[in-house]
This record gives sequence, structure tokens and C-alpha cells, in this order.
Amino acid sequence: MIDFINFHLIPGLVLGSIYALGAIGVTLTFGILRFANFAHGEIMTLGAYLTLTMMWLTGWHPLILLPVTMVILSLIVIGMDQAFFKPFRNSPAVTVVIASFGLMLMIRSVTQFSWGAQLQAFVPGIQRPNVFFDALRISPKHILIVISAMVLMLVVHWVLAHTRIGKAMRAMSDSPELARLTGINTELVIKATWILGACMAAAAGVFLAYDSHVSTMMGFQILLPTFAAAIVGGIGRPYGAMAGGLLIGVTEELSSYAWLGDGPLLEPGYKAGVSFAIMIGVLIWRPSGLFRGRVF
Amino acid sequence: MAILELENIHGGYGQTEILHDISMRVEPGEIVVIIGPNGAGKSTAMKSVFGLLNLTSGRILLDDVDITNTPPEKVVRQGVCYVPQTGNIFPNLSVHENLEMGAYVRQDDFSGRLDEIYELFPPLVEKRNLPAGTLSGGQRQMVAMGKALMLDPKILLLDEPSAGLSPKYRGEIFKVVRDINEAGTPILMVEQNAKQALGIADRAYILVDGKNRLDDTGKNLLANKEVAEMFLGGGKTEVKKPAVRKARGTPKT
Amino acid sequence: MDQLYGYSLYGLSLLTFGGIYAMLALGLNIQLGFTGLFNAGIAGFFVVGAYVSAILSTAPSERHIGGFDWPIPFSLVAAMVVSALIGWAVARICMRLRADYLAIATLGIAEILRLIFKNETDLTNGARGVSYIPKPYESLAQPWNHVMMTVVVLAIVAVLYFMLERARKSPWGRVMAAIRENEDSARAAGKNVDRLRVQAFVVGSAMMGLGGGMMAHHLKFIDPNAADPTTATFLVFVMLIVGGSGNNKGAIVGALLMWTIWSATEIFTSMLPGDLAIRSAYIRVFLIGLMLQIMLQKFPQGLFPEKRLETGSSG
Amino acid sequence: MMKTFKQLALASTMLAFVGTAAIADEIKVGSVAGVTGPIAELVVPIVAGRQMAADQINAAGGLLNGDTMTMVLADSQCDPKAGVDAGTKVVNVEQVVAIVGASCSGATNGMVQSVTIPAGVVALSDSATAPSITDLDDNDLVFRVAASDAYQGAAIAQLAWDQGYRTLAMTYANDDYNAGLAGVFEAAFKGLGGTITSNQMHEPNKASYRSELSTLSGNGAEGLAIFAYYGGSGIAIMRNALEAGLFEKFLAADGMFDQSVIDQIGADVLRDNIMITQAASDYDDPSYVAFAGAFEATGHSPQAPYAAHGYDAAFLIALAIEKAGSTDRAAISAALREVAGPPGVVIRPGEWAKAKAAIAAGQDVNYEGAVGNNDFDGNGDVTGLFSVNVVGADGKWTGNLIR
Repeated sequence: MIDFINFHLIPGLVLGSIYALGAIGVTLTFGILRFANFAHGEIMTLGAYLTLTMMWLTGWHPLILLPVTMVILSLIVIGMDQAFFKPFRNSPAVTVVIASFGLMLMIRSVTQFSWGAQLQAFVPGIQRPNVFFDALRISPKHILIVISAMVLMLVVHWVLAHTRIGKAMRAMSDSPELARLTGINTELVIKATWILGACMAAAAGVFLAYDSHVSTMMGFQILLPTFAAAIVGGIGRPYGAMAGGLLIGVTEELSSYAWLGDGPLLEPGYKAGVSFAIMIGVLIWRPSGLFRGRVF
Repeated sequence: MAILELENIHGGYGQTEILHDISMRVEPGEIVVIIGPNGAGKSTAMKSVFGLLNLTSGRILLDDVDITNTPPEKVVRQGVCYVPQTGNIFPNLSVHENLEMGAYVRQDDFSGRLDEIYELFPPLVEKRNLPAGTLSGGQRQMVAMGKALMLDPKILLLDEPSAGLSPKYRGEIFKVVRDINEAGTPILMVEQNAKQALGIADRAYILVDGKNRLDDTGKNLLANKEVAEMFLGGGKTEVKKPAVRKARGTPKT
Repeated sequence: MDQLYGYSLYGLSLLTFGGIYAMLALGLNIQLGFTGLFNAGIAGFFVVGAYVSAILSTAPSERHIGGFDWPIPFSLVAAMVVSALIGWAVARICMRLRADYLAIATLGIAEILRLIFKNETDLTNGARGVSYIPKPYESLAQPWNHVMMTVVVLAIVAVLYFMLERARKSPWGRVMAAIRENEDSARAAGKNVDRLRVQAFVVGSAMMGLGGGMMAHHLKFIDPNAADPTTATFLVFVMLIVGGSGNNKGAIVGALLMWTIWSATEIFTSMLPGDLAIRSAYIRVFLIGLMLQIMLQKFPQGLFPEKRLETGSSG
Repeated sequence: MMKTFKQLALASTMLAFVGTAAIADEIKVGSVAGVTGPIAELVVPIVAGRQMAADQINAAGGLLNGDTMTMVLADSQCDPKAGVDAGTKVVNVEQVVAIVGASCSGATNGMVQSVTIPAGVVALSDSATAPSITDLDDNDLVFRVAASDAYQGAAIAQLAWDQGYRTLAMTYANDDYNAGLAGVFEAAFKGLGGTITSNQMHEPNKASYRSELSTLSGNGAEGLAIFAYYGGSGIAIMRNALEAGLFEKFLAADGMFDQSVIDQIGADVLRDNIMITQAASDYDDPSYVAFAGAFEATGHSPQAPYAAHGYDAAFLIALAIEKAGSTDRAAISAALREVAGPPGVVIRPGEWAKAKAAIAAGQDVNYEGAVGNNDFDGNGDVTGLFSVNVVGADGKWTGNLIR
């Protein structure tokens, strides 16, 4: 049982927190700009590399540099929006999604070109877990990741629920036409959306790198689970995305727990398929996400 | 001096012209109603004020200032508020947040105005923290109007505020419209329920096929024989109505 | 002289690859171009077709199930049938979804399919792939083996093209266009929209399966890496968008052109010295992304804009 | 738009110019590698190894009559589609006389079956290790200096047994290289009398492997054998296992052999706890020393997996061209066996001038490369030498040849 908590539940929570942060950006873009942004994975990757570069320059801890990364990444992402998404404001979703494919390829090659394909690590060496009650093993970095992710999610909640721009974002996600008729500056809201999404993407990328390592494909590798999290939680619903991220992360890790007998329930080779299977199931049976109805 | 004036406007969506030479004006303190058969361009005329369509000629003046083809977010800032027929609230935002969004362009403290709105629509007070999408049709219409009134607009545009409401709520909405007007806000309103609408209207325009057909005071039009035949008649119109509803269901007419 | 001969052989290779990609692009065109179905799981149907045709046509082997030594035409038909069946199942499940939801769902399904081929080692030899896949006319002497392979591929593309053009101009094609333009009014006109969409999806999937099968025969080897989404899905999108979504000629020209650009740019970048040559491989991917952006922003209709048919009064 | 076109046109003219300028007296050899794709990080030093061979040869008199040896890079992406395309390009457009590559077994399989065997071009892979390449019907046109997994798998099993391991858990990344290696290892270790407590395939490139490791650690194994690329999943697995305290001892093959394993996990943790086999020569062997010194000077680690193989492969091709005395593809293929094995004057890395003189004098040569003697067997495979590597006092890998 303790193995279950140590090796399945806690890793699931860590991974789930990372997915959740990524999914917030995906779901906001989906809700407000009305398209699935395939470049979001590469934005996370970019966040990790920016932090890595600053660590080389300053030697500071990645979490201390995270706010700086957020600012830089936000500026970059707003620039990308102006150059690559703004021309498609009135285009059908298909066109914008394909444009985001294009942007995905572009960011990835820039990352590979600038930093090389070689694997990098934030912090060399390993970190042994702290042992609680003689059995519960939690690594300090995991505590740090989960707590920071929770704090960031609270910040997102606060922004969306209590600030003028946050409410405007939700309003625009509800109805872009009415938002315009209400006098909401939609371009400003779009900028705010990219900033919030980029900040969370930066956090997701940095946490993922902090937990494992930095590589040019890291963001793309978690992109589909992130989409799955956003869909499971209900597109356009940041709170749902958070819950969806945790759910997908935990389920992925639990799928290979020995629920029946000694062997893993599902061959780990199929682990990557778990999130897609959940996502497809949700799309079929509850297309509006698991948390239909009142979301907050 | 008119608050709002449409001068000989022509235009429509994309290439298709729907409005062929429409003129109308709203004087301070007036309720002006637009009625007409389906497809006459009533809603389109109203949307033209909001820069939502492509005007090829004519001009629109707000307080003698030309606002032709100004985008909606700017028109709002000039003090014109518009309540569309459908999709006029943010369903996932609470009632209170919907009202706050109504005041989005205001930089000053608007808590006083909020209290006034709740006074105008008492049923909203206890629902203030519920998502607006969970409210009944009539209450949603109140939220929509309340949201529009948050700016204390120079003029309020209403697109069929009574559509789809039960007769009881319909009466209530018309009462609210009169209350708003009595508090000093001129209103331009499109309505299907011509009888009730003309009853509260100071003046009304009748549009047919994108052109002005008649205009007069509400009282005179109610007495007008042609108008009575077209909109106020007995069984004839009642039979027509379902057909009219259905046609209205097609997107964006 | 040798150089010229070499260029000709390379030209044949471009036509062969481009032609196989044209099958994928034509399949996508039915789904996305004609019907507006956003299938981002091309790689899934591709890999199904490739493996089915490969396993059926190879000689018996210990490494994977079979082979069954079927003649290539039969194995290709089987590849189309299996892809079509999977397409049908996917369509039944996902048809109600909005465009970009459909894209994500199909992308996920393609990934699951790839995982199955990778993990079911007893059936497919897993990650180590299937070897010794026969190739049409491979016993002929060079260059005729290449020539004949190219001829076979282009002949299939030509047949598909004429079939699709006929379909497009047929009542069926008009209804498809009407559905894409305005689903509600097509429904109101009494068309069974869902069934027609499923049909389009299935036909498109079968063509992607055919493309996958032809690719397996051309490569003579297939492994799950061949279903990498970048070259088996995204590249096909680029081809169709550049060529002109909704236009069959555009799909074919887009495939040939983009494959040529994808492949031939390397001839130039590999001339760069040392480290730059490696890095320029990334630049190549960058240019593909940039090209897609430029096309979408400046020429959203592609090289061959769709020829709109009169959809009639039903629309 | 027009401006973009003009810039593109300008760029391509410049490239074409560079191309024509270099054509004079050059002999092209294809260098096919998975530059982009799943093992991008491994490929950089391998290509550098190949290039260094060409650079040394050009500096020491060049090929035949002073011709330049040019390595033409083509990207096989670890994808058979790209492998075939890359092969077609170098064979037909670049008219290479022989090919070094491709990197991954899948891309190699496609390239040789579809392109190079029909075209009669010799392909010498430096890193494709799948056993399936051994029995290709290849008209003696497919060779490799990387030993088949069949050898290395057995070598690790023997090593584990000799070190006293009797029960092991194992996991492998599901790709062509590691799956093949793992299969051989499992059979060999069991054949020696060992027990595999648990054997799990894993999907590379996942963010966490903790749950897999928990299942693997269930039955009290003495250590974990990992078959993975260090970048794809190897480092992540070791990190997860150590951090969770599930395994302390590791065995691995050359896909894990990279300095970044030590740099990222930490030398102190790994010292005495990890053994990695690598296809390599004895580090004291003069051939290896000659290569390592020169390669380090180019800014790469000589220990990078398959970098030395890349060097040897390119050098062998050059020797075969020299021996054949022409750029005829068939003659080169025929000469390759002769220059690789005895008898003959022993040639070591960097000794191009010596080799050229010997061949000019009509003598046989025998290349003893950085990774071993490189004597091809009937299938064009090498037996390969393996070293066992542990973490040294200086935080670097130190290896000893397995005798």
C-alpha cells in the first residue's frame, strides 16, 4: 500500500501538477481564441531553456528565476501572437490550428538550433527523498513542485475570479461577440490570455525540467496529455483543466500499478496511450468535460 | 437635436445589401420602436449603429458626431449600449460579474450604479452570485438590460427584449423598459409584439424590405388601418407567427 | 553523363515519394477539403495500411506473424479495407465533434495505433520492424525497376484523381460541399449529414491506408518510426494547404512540390561545412513551418484555389 | 513576398556557388545519420568522428591523386522513409562512391534494401546494431563496424554473471536498438543460470518512470539492467530509481554510455554501482589513444557512443578507395574486406600517410581501428570488442577491455 502512495500516487500528483499548468494555457487559448494551440508544447520547452540559460549566467535556483522566465516568455509569446496568430483572427479554426502546427515546427527548430540537441540538466546529481513516518518517501523537489503548482493555480484562480481583466477573459471565453458589444478591448484580453498561458507554460516547462531534464522535445512529449487534461476538464475552463491535469497524471501512473495479481495492470509500453484513451472516452461520452454545469 | 440619427443608410453583410436607404432618429427622452415583417432589416438597422455591418453610404450621427462604421468597442465608449436578442449575457459569469462587465469601460467607481440596477431589478439581488446561465429567461433579460445600463448610456438599443418570454414576463419587461426610459434614458427598440411595443412607444418606424414605410407616433400607428392589418390583426397574424419564428431560427439573418 | 543519370534516378525517387504522399494528401482532401473533417491522425491510417500490406505480402518469417506471401495488389486492397474499417470505427465515434476536437481525438487515436504496432511484438516484430517487403518490379535491372515503381505509383495517383474528380462533380460531391458550407441548411434539406460524413471519412482513410501500403513496398522495410507525426501527418497538411485545400489537382501538386522541397533542400544544406550542416537540418524544419505560415497568411487558397461548384438551390 | 523570394533565390545561388567551388577533385562519401529525430543528441559526435577522419586524410595527402575526401551529410531521422530518401540523394545526386551510415537500424534497413543494394553501393554503418541486418541478402554491400546486439547482449550477460549477479531486473526502451539488445541479454543471462525477476518494456521520452520501477523492484533483484538511450529514458530511469531508493546497482549498454550520465546523476552516487559495456577498444590500445587524442582536440568527448565507430567507418571507406585505386563502386566494395582484416601492414587511426605509402607500394594493409580490429566476418559484421566502464576517481568513465 505504501508503495502505491510512494511510487504511483505521488509521482502522479507531480506529473499531474505539470500537466495541469500546461493545460491552463491550452484551455485559455481554446476558450478565448477558439483554437487548439499545437505550439503550446514548444512554448513550455522554450521556458525551460530560457531558465537554463539564465542559470548558466547567474547560477541561481531555477524557481527563483521562474518569474524572470515568465516575463521573457510572455513577451516572446505576445510577439508570436502578433506575427503568427493575429492575421487569423477571423479565420476558421482549422486554419489557425494548422498555423499553430507551423509555429510548432518553427519554435522547435529554433530551440534545437540555439541550444543543440544535447540533453541538459538544471541541477546535476540526484536528490534523495525525505522519509516521513518511516515509510512515506517524498523528495523535497516534489514537495516544491507540487506546492508551487498549487500556489500558481491559486494565482490563476484569483486572476480569473477577482481581477477586471480576468473577468473579461472569462466573459470573452463565454461569448466573444458579446464581449465586443460590451466594450471589452478584445485585443487586450487576448494579450492577457497569452501572458497568463505563457506564465503557466513557463512554470510547467521549468517544473518538468527540474524533475527530470531539459530536452528539445520535452514539451511536445507532454503536449497530448496536456490537451487530454484540458479536454477532460472541459475546454475553456481553467479550473477543469487543473482537475483534468491531476486526473490524467495520476491515472497514467496508476495504470501500471499491480491492481490485479503481480504484474502491472497495463503494460508500461502503453502508458503513453492512457491519457489519449481517457481523452477520447471523455470526448465521446461527455464532450463538455467531466465537470459540466457550474464550474466555480 | 436628436441623440441618434441615421441618415439614408445603405448596407448589409459582406456584399449583400439589406438596408436600402433607411433614415430614423431618436430624440432625448423618447422610446422609439422599430417594427416590420420578418426580414425587413429591423435588427440589421440597429446593428448598423454598432458598426457591425458594412455601410456603403449614408451616415450615423450620435449627438451630431459621425460614428458611421465605428467598431463596437468604440461605440460603447461613446455611450451607446446594445442588448442583442440572443447571447446577451455571459452564462458562466455570475449575475454580479455580468453587471461588472457592463461597466467594463468605466474607470470610475460604479458601486452606486450597481445598487441602482439591483433596485431596478429586485429579483437579481438574491441571485447575484449564481452563474447567469442558470437563470430563467425573464431574469436573464433583466441581467442583459442591467448590464447595458451600467454605463448609464446616452441611448439604449434593445433587440426584441420580449422574444421567447411568457406573457407574464413580457408585460414585466415592457414595464421595465418604460421605467428605464422614465429615468431619462432614450430607447431604440426592435419588437415583434407590435401592439405592446406601440403602446409604450413615443414614436415608431415601420420597415419593409429594408426601406422606411411609415413613421408616426405610437398612438397614431396603433390607430392606423394598414398597420393594424399588417401587425395587429386578429387570427391572421396568430397563424403566421409560428412560421415567422421558425424562419428566424436560421443563423444570422 | 553519370550525373545526369543520377539526377534522373533522383527525379524518379521524388516522383515516387511525392506520388505516395499525393495518395495521403488526396485522402486528406476528401476529409478536410471536401467535407471539412479535420483528421490529424493521418499517421495512424498510414501505419495500419503499411503494416497490413507488409505482413500480407512478405514471405513467412519468424520475426512477425505470417507473412502470407500475397501478391502485392491483393495486400494493398487488404490494407485499404482494414484502414477503411478503422476509419469507419473512428468516424462513428468522433463524427459529432467540433473541428479541433476531432483533430485532437484523431491525433490521439493515431498515437494509440502506433503504440499497438510498437508493443505487440509477436504480431509486428515491434520496434524492430518488418523487413524483406517485396517491391513491384524490383527484379528488373536498374533503372527500369525504379521507372516501373514510379509508373505504378503515378498510375494509382492518376486513377484516384479521376475517381475523385468524378465524385466531386457528382451529386454526392455537391452535397458534400453543401454540408461543408452550411451544415444546418443541408440538414434542413433532408440530407443525412452524419452518414455522408462517415462515408467521406472512410474513403479518405482507405486512401491513406493505400499510401501507407505503397510506402511500405517502396521502402521494403517498415517500422513504427515511419509513423512519426511530423512526416506522416503534419507534412501532409502542409502539402494540402500549399496545393490548395479542396482541389484534387492542388493536393497532388502540393505533395510533389513539398516533397521535392523537403527532400532537395538538404542537397544544398549538406554543402555547408561541418557543424553548420548538422544545424541546418533544423533550419530545414524551420523553413517548412515558415512556408506554411506564409502560405496561410498570403495565399490561404493555396496554389490551386478550390473550384467552387454551384451547390444548387438545395444549399 | 517578392522580397522573400529574392532572398531565397539569393541564398540558393550562394549555396550553389559554394557547391561548384568545392567540386574540383573531390571524392564524395555519403554520411547518412539521424541528425534530427529521436537520437539527435547521439548523432552529433558520430558525425564529428566521421568528419575528423576525412579531415585527417585530406591533410595527409588526400585520396588517390590528392583528391579531397568530402563527407556528404544526409539526414535519415531514424525513420526508414527518410533513410531511403537520404540514400537516394547521396547515391544519385551526389554520386557518392560509398556510404557511411545510416545511424538507426530501421533507417539502415530501409536504405540498404530499397536503395544501396540495388544500386550496388557499399554501406558501412557505424551504429546500426540490429541482428536483422546480419542476414540481409546484400551481395556483400552492407557492412558495419558496430557489433551486432547479439554480441553485446551476450557480453553484458557474461559480465553480470562474472561480477556475481544472479538475479536481475531489466527494462528496455521500446526501440529497434534496445529491444534487440534486451532480447539477447535476457536469453544469455538465463542461459548462464541467472534469474530475471522482472522484465519490462517502457516507452521512451516519458516524464516519469517511477511506477514502472516500482513494479520492477518487486521481487528482490540485485540490480537493474537498463537498455535505453541515455537521453530518451536512461537518465530519467536511473534518476527515478535512485531517488526513490528502488535500485542502487545498474548494468547498461552503450546507449547509456555518455559523460552526461555522470554529470547529471553524480559521480559519487554511481561510483562502484554502475557498469556499462561499450563497443570499444582497450583504452590503452595505441589505436584508441591515437583516436582519442585527436578527437578530444576537436572539442568532442572520445567516449561519446559510436563516435569512434564513425571515425573507423569513414577511415575504412577511405582505405578501400585507396586500395581499389579508383572510385568504382564495385571495386571499393571488393577492397573493403581486404583493408579491414589481416594480412597486411597494420594501420592505426591517423596513419593515413603510412597507409597511402603502403598501398602505393603494393602492400596489403590491415586497419586496426579505435574500436577494435574491425575484421569483417562473412556477413559483413564485426565481432567487436567490449569494454566495461565504471566511474573513475576523476568523475569520468574509465574502461577496461573485457577479455
